[in-house]
Amino acid sequence: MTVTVRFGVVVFPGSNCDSDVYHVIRDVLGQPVDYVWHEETDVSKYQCIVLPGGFSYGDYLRAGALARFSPVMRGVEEYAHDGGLVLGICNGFQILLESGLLPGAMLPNDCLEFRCGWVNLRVDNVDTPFTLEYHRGEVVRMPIAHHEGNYVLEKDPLEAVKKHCGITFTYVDESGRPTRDSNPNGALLNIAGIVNERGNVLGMMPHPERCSEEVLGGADGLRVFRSVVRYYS
Amino acid sequence: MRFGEVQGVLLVRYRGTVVVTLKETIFDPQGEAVKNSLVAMGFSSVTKVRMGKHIIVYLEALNEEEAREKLADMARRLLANPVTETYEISLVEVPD
Amino acid sequence: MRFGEVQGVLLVRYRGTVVVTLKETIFDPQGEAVKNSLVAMGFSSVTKVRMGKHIIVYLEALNEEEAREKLADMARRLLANPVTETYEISLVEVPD
Amino acid sequence: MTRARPAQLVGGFCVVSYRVSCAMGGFVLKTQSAEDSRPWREMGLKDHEYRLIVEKLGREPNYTELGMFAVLWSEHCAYKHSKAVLRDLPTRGPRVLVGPGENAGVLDIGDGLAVAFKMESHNHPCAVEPFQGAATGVGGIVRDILAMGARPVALLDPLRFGPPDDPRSAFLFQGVVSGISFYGNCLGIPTVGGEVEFSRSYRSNPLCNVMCLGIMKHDELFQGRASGPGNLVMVVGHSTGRDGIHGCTFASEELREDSESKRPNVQVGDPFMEKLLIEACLEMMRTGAVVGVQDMGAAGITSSCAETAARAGTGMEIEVRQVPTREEGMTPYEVMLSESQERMLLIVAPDKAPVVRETARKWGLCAAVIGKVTDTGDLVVKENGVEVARIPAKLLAEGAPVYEPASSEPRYLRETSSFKLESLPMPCILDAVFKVMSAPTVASKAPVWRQYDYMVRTDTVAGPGSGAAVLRVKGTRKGVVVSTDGNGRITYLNPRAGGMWAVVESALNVAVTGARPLGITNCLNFGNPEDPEVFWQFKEAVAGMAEACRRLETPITGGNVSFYNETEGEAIYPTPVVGTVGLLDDIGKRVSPWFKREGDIVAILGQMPGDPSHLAGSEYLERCFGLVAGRPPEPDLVLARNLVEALVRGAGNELYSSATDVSQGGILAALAESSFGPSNDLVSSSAVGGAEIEISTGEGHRLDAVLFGEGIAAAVVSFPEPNLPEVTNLARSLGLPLTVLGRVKSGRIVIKAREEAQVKTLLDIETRALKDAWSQAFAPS
Ligand SMILES: Nc1ncnc2c1ncn2[C@@H]1O[C@H](COP(=O)(O)OP(=O)(O)O)[C@@H](O)[C@H]1O
Ligand SMILES: [Mg+2]
Repeated sequence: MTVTVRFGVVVFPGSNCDSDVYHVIRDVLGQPVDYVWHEETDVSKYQCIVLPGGFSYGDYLRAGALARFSPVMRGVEEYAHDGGLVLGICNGFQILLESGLLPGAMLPNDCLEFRCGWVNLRVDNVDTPFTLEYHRGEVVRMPIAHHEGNYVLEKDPLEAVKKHCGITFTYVDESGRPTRDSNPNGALLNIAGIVNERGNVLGMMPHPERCSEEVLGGADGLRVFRSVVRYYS
Repeated sequence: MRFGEVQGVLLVRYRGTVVVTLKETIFDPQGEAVKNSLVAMGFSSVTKVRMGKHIIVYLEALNEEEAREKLADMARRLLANPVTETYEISLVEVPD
Repeated sequence: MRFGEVQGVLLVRYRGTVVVTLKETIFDPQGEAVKNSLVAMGFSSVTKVRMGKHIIVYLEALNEEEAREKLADMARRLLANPVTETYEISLVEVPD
Repeated sequence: MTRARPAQLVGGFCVVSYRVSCAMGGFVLKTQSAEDSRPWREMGLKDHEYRLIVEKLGREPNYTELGMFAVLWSEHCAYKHSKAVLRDLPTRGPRVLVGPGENAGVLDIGDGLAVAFKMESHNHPCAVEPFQGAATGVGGIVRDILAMGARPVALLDPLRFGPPDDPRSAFLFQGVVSGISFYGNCLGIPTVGGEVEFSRSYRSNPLCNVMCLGIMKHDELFQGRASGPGNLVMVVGHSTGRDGIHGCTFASEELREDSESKRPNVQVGDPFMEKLLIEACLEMMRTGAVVGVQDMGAAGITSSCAETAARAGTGMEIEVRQVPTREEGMTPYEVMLSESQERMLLIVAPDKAPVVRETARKWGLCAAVIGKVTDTGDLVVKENGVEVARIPAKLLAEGAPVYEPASSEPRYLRETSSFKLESLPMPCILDAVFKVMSAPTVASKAPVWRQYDYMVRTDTVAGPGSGAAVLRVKGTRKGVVVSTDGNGRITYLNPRAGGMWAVVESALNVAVTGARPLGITNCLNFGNPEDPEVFWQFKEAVAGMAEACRRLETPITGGNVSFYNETEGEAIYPTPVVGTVGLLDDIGKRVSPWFKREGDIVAILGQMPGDPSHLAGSEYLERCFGLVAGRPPEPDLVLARNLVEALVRGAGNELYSSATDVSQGGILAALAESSFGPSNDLVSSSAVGGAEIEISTGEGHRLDAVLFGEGIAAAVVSFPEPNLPEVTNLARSLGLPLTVLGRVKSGRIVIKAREEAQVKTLLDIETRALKDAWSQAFAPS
């Protein structure tokens, strides 16, 4: 199956994982990919839009709060409403929350410090276009690097998220249990990534692009991108 | 009082303050850490600390009402996150 | 009004507020970025934004004077960075 | 204040109670009043320096000019006390594309690629405001690398603080680390290495050195030259504020105490702006519009203009009213001396200004033409067309006097050197092992570096916590390897040896990965050079460094000197820090420090410790006996060089399973850390290794010196048994001792001692227990 999936990687002022995602899609996955400048408003020609990590607008005020008002987000919102695939990684996840494309908000990590390192994740929903290549309940390893990953959501919307299997990645220990110790930031229910009800918008704090090549210590993340390709096959 | 002038209309300068605080129901790890530090420093009578933002916005408007409306709009749309935060605004006219 | 009791002495509960702001002359990149975003969002009459902290401290003290002193002490020693920031404190007695 | 401390004046001045009659700063000082008030003194210039200025200028400088001289002739910018000594350092080599004199050194790494790198200190700002001091320190060195045309790809941060249990030191430590985390993370430049060491001597004077490394193609190289009269001078990035101008704020009134609040001496870092500046400048430089680039660091516009003009032998005319300012009513003096952060100076062909402006606009930055390059050789400053300053650029940038201060051997050395190490009692080994491994200086620094994004850019193949950092170069098989090292305690006890060890240790750190060390940068942190004992330390350390560099063939391509790290006459330990850059031809053959397979042979390649002198200045001595004493030996440089060779060649032939150098904590710490495995998991997991080894003490040797001795050039290596003959041959061919100690064993560290025919178990512990002690030494209280 040689399918071509065109990815767009949004570049906000202050994005800094844009070139990392671009590298994985082009050089590792072998798919076409463009940078999408934050002033563009039409992203409809892409089959998947990635909002990369970094510090858009310095993450001043709140992480993702200022980026959400950049012109490209109007296009991304429209695109998502039309069913387009949107993957928000780290800062991209924070922007999705701020823009309301995903429910909830981020608070500073409960340790009150930036945290960078590897964590264990359990893949809870393998029916999304981003997780087709994982097994349900599988424990994978990915790096995180953030200061505001302490996910919060009020009770009612949380019930709704649970109901549509929105929790996609959970911080767990090596045996797959979401313990207090395996939670690096205090996130509610150890939530590391969620998907919207329709399944086309995924936000995750871990960085799949940082673990898409063995030389970097693991390749569990590549399957996120491969899943998207498979989805279109 | 200083006036700006836009299209022949006199504008007044205001100094608005938007105080953004976490909703009472949301746990505030930063406030908790500050409280613990204060207690450790000997301020044992501190029972709780909540951290918020104090945002000062200088703006021009036709009158106080308009300034207040604008400020509320900024707070709603950008300065506070409705999921976790609430805000209060206040306003003073500023002399030159 | 609620009273705590320490060694037979009645204590009053206060809600103190410490507003910490950057000294006027210290550059505030955050405020600058927020201002630019507000202008880009259409709030073109915003001329300047300064970000500060709004810290609410619940504490018990014998009386207002003591509470105020303690609060000032906390601000000086921990809550504000004297090199770059200034602070203002205020206080209200809180009912139960 | 016990002593005038010019370093405090760098980049700004003390309050001058001094009447200024106009807001322009362009007036000439009347000789009489000038002599009376001697404003240059408050600005940090000596009387004879002022006279030199008058002589060279052929007239009295006006106030603005005096300010410009004072900053550029400060120790920080002019290297008045160090220049003569630094000349001894070897700066040339086949790999050196750019040596000292430019914003950063550049090394050829083949395939048309080059690495730009440099280290700089931000010690004094960190002592005042650790968070912003460290943040702006990162910002400054990144702009140096950017100025060479390279994309900054890695940061390292050698740090020194007072004891972590001292509240002031803990505050500084926390502030500096979070400042680096805040700034570096936001920039998207991984912080891949560094050091943190603790000693009482740094209590009031913490050290914050930052090294940055960038990668570029050869033809992307830029230099800080203002060539081509008629070319435009542009400033890009932040507007200019009053930041960093300590005193001398102009107002038509006497300055009073309450003016203090008007003079922000703390520069605030804006990493978001710096990130945009990096992207915008790289884009501008690739368009061909840019002729020369210079970062703006200390002394802002004045130094960047003077330096670029001086290097090119040109002059420059600046109109201060064209400089975008963020505050109203700034005087020429303030504009010229402001140290506002996140600004770059560009020299642009006259018709290319629109290209630069357009790129700046795209990135949301302002770019302004502030003047032009001339052929007069003078740096001319105008305000609204009226000349307010005119100084020959070369005089400003290169004309400062060079001093050769008095030096004398410090008195303390007599006492420390004569200490009898042989007289030490032998402590309980188990106790000593735990004490040394949980010493702040030896303990895991994961609590620091997990606050740094060390993976962004996805090139970090080995990050912090693994000795040297290994970065892949995308599109090639190559790896760039980098490490920073320095040992203040050793340098204090034997400055010449300390200078040598910094070079040797750094080279070994790089070599254990299999990379060949190519070149180094340094940061020389010392006390007051006007104190003869301090200057002696400085001279000795540099001499040692120079000799080691020559032997190891690692030229110095640039660096930084930080003097006046002292408070009330108490100087820091003399602390030369070295950053070495090395090259791995095949990243697939890199060697990591961790034991891989049970049963592998564990051996010491290089010198075996054991002589009491190896304990001089050791962590063990300080931790277990509270002693900083002895006379550390100079390294055997020939042996060190052969050891580098053995490590590089052995790795190339894929002989080793693991390799790590022996430094603080001796072979015990090296064995333990090889056993612990990586600490990159945020959740504690993964099994740990271990080793079972047997040591024998030679004649006159002490057991504790074997385990904890530091003054040796050695590496702990492990390899599969079948490789033993080849490793042995390699060592023999290079004249290197090879001592087989034992084997890798999973989960336990067992140390046995052989004395005569008897074998005694000295230590038998679970690796996990020791790792816990080592990793939790900094656990939040
Ligand atoms: N310790 C040193 N060893 C070698 N070169 C040095 C040393 N200190 C400074 N230099 C060189 O002297 C020049 C001036 O240094 P510096 O003022 O730190 O540069 P910059 O102006 O870019 O900040 C640089 O080229 C630097 O590399
Ligand atoms: Mg420079």
